[in-house]
Amino acid sequence: MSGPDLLFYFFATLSLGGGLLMVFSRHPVSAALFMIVSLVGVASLFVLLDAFFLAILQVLVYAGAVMVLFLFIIMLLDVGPSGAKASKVKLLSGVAGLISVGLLVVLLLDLGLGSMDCSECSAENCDACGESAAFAWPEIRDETAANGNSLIFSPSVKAFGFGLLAKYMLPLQVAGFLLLAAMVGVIILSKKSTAEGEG
Amino acid sequence: MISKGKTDQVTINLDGQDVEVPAGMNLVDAVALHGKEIPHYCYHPQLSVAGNCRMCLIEMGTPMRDRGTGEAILEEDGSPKIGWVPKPVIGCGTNVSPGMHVKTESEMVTGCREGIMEFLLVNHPLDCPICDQAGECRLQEFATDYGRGYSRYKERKNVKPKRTRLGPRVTLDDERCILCSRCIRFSQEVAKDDVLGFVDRGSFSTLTCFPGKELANNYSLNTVDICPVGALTSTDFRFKMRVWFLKETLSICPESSAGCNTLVSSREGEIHRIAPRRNDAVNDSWMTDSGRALYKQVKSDDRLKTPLVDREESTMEDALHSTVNALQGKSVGVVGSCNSTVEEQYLLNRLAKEAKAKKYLRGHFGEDDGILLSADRTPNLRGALITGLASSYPTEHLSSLAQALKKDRLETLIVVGEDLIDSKVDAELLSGVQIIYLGTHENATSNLARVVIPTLTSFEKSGSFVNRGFFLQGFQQAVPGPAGLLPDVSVLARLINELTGEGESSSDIDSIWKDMARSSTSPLKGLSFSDCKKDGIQLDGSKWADLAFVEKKALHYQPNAKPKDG
Amino acid sequence: MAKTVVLERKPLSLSERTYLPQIVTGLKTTFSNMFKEKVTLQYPEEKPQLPQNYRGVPTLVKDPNGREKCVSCQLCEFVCPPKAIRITPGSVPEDEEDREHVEKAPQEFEINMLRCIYCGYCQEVCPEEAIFLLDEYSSSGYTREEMINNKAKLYELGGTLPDKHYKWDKKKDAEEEGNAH
Amino acid sequence: MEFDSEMLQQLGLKALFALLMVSAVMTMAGYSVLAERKVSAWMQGRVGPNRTVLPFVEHIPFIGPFLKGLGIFQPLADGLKFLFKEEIVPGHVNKVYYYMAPLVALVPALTTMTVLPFGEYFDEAGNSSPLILANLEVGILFIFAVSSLGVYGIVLAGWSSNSKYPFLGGIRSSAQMISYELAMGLSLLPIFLWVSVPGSEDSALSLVGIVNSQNDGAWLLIVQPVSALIFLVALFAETNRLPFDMPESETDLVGGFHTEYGSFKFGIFFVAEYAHIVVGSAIFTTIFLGGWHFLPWIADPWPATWIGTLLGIGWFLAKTVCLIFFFIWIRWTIPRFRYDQVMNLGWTKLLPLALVNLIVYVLLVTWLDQPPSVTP
Repeated sequence: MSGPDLLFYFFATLSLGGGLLMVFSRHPVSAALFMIVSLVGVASLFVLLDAFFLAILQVLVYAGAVMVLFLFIIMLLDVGPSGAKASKVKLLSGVAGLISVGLLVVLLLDLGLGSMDCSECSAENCDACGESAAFAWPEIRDETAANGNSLIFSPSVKAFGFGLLAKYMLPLQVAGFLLLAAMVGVIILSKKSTAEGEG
Repeated sequence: MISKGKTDQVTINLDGQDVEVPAGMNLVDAVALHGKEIPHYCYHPQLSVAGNCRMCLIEMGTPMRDRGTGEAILEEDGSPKIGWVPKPVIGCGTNVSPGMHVKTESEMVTGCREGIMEFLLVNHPLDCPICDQAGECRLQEFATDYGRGYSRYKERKNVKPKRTRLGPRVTLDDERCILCSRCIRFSQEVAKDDVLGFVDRGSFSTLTCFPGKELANNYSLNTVDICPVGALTSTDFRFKMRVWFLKETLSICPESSAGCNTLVSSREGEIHRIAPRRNDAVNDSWMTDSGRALYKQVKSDDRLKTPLVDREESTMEDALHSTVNALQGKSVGVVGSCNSTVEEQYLLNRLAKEAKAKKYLRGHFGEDDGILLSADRTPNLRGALITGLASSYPTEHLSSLAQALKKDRLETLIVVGEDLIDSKVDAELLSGVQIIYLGTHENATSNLARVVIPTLTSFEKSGSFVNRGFFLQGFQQAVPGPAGLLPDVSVLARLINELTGEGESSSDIDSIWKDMARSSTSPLKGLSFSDCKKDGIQLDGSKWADLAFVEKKALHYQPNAKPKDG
Repeated sequence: MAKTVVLERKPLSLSERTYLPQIVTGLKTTFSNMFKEKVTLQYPEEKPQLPQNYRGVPTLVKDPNGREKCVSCQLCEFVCPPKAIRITPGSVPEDEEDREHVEKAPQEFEINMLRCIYCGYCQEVCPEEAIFLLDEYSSSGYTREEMINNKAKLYELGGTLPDKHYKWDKKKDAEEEGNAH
Repeated sequence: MEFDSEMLQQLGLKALFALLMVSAVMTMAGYSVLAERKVSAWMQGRVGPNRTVLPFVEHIPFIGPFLKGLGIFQPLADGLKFLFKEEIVPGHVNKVYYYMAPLVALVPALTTMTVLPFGEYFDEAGNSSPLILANLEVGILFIFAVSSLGVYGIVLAGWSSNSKYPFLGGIRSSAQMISYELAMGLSLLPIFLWVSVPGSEDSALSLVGIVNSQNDGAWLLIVQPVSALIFLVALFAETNRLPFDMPESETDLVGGFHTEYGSFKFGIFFVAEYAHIVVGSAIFTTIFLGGWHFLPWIADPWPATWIGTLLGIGWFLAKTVCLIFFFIWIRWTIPRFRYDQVMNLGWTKLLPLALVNLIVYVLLVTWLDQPPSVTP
């Protein structure tokens, strides 16, 4: 087993283990912290794939900002282990669990079947198929990056820039608009509830 | 106690105001009735008048009468003309008469007082930091109240011996003496032991004992109390504690059935001295020296401090438990004590009833000195009669108990404070008996006892005693008892509650009194503890008039005296 | 009634509202302070100049003949606001000729320096001028017990003070003067 | 990426460098503490630490007493004191997180410096390459990402202490960090715009690129004063320095998040705070003060040899030290903000200002970058 492999397994275990522990930990604060561990693990996996930008964004946005807010809220509400326990809706969680397991099975089947079929790989990097898939990313080439049409996924910042602001401009704007709408909705909802509470 | 009864009242004019005072009363006392003060050193209401300190000088006058006709001479406005005595007179040597005019605040009186104070202080040493009297010293008080505030005396003060031994308990500081002669009069008139006198003249004048005699009678410390300055000091209390630190508690002397009223002075839980408290119906202002020394038993070495079960140190809970076990279903005897308070005797009587026990009571007797040490050396024998703990007059020896033990009828014996061995009960007889001993000090019986529950001395608890004149007198707790101990009433109440299985009996003195006062036949009917705390209550003792009380005629006591009307 | 004058508060200018000029002024002040002379005292090496009426640790003093002045009148114990003073009174033995006329002296005299507040009431109240708050200010110890100054310690701290009153010699003087009785 | 011998060698070298840098930053942090105490003392007319001395140094004439008076050995004594103090753990804390928090606080502070260029190295041909542990293309983002993790140390400490004051400190701190991170990030966007050359493949997110853009030209502080100001203020907030002393605020929170901490655990927090300051100063130097380059518009006067390397590093350190002094200076000049003032400043002043600044520079750069007048 080579060094990167070792690292891969280590970080994979970290992210998976963190995720599992997050699900099973009783205390919300522990859960949040395990989630951070999991996120950092995933970011490390990105690093192994040379996707520094993505890794850093993962840490910056999710681990650094979103989870701080989570913790902030958990602490402010002072949710203890009992609080987490009490919010159990058996039927709903059963259904959710069922769907999750179903999705997992489908995903695994797809992955298993997909890896059999080598023809789906892009032709020029076929030899890199299999174990060393990490190095199978295409080189960034100026032409492809510049015209932005046949954009290949690349870890470079520029590629992200082009992807987001040229090719996927519309989806980006739509997603941004949706988020804005959601935020406005949240503000209105929370405002309304406090107004009622006061009234 | 100044009687305010239906004696004749006369009207005198006190500083321009007409006031009513009992006829024939000493002017110093009469003025005090109306909130004014005539300062005095040598005068003492319970001693003869000597009139040698001159501090009580006042202006006095009587309505003038015509020598011939004896008719009153009137002023022009019709009021009687007052013939003022041209020189000041001593207040203590004057008894009130109708129409008398008195000035206690005039310029002449003030001048007299200032002059007298200055003279008294001429040779008085500046000893206050050392003097035990400081804080309750008449010289200090009157010097600030009536003195001129400074001295014009520039010469050297006389120096006299500082510690002359007058007797085993009294030390004289000659420098401080102002020659008021209170101590001399007390020895002559109250203690009937004429040993003190003045010798020499002028500034050499000195208090001393007659040759070959000393102030050794059992009342010698009263001279220290009545000494208005710090000249006579108690050898025991000398230099021990400054009086302003002392907390004073009203108490009753447990020495004998005389029931002297006392003040117990303590600081931080330690008693430093005991002094008499004035009660004109019981002890005037006196008490015995031996009674003053009783506080020493509080800290004595043979004091019981921890409960013992089978001679092992134990807890109060265990001791009470073992006691209840020893009482239940056994034939029980109770030996009560005349040293217990009325409340304790009442509870003990109830306990005896609950345990269906036979009751025994022992008396302690000695010589009667005819003043304040009575032949009955227990403070509360009459309390035992009243509460029903004893039906007959107790004897020195518990022969009936010995007989009962001989017949082997008793399995358990509750003993309160008494020593059975000392009372002609053989230790062999006690061998098969479980003894529960409640007491303050070790004795031969406590050493035999299976359970020892230490109790508190009369200085450490509240309660009441009935004295030889059937005076019910309450007393207060002066100092806290040893850590972990319960008052006797609490112990007894607990035992009663455990025996009956009901939580009825309260150890609170007021509720005990409520119970006691309920009985219609008892002399205690309708009384409460707060009633008897201050001056004492005369109880109806006619029920027991036939008993052979051992006390002889003494101060304020007539043997077999019929109780006076309320 | 005093007339209330309402002062108009001037609106802040733009530069004032950014606070930056003020911050710069503040920085200037602190910076200039760095080079001013230091005011601190290097304590164990340099001792402070105590004023004449400094109130340090309370001590007991002896008279010029080296005799105990305190007569344990306990006025200081009485007046002490934090109850730091504890005196066990005692008498001077009769055979001690030198101190015969005073009779009383403390058996034990304790001042709890953990309680003492250096108010000086004890010195103020002392009728014998036996207790003084002298210039000793450094009092330390490793245990609570060490911080209770006993009689020996108090006399060691206080030493002897010049004094006009020779109360011990009263008897001797009287014998010389002829007013002894 | 097999682990062959060359890689191992490289790894070993990197580890050595990393160790060197950690010790350098820690030493600087330690001496920042001393500087803080000394400067505060001087500003208040006091002397500051002047007692600690090593036994043998004391006897060197002149130098010994001078060093002693300067308090040079004080950080040593402080460190020892923290090590040997009694280790007290209050009974009510959540043990695991309680022990974890100081480490979580220190690690990000030390990790950020891996992407920090602090000098340049000249090979024989005179070509320069930066002295840096990991020359990341997105270095500045890495710094943001890692330093944003630093807040967990404080939040965890506050929460796990299970007591009121630390908890308030933790809450305040997290709110403050989130608020100022936004302004901080926004303030840097104009920098990227300014530095990146149109058409270039190099990312302007590289710190080396930013430093080199200031060589022989204007410092970014001069070009972008508003950005620099916002960044500086946000830096104060992120390092929890006065006047943004929210999590500690000993006046109302008796020490805030580290109230329940003692001995070495507290020491770690303490060092972490100063490590933050050191690294923060270094970052500011890198971005706005031209890094190791000499003065604005003046080419580096030192030769392109190892001497030049050393002088460059020294120059960089000098700038950093000056900034650290500025940090201390500000602390002893400006009183602490109230919590609401901090929030107000962050959200309603700095954030809009950063946005406006960004828009202005977007327009400016667009105008400047028009094809006829392409900047070289």
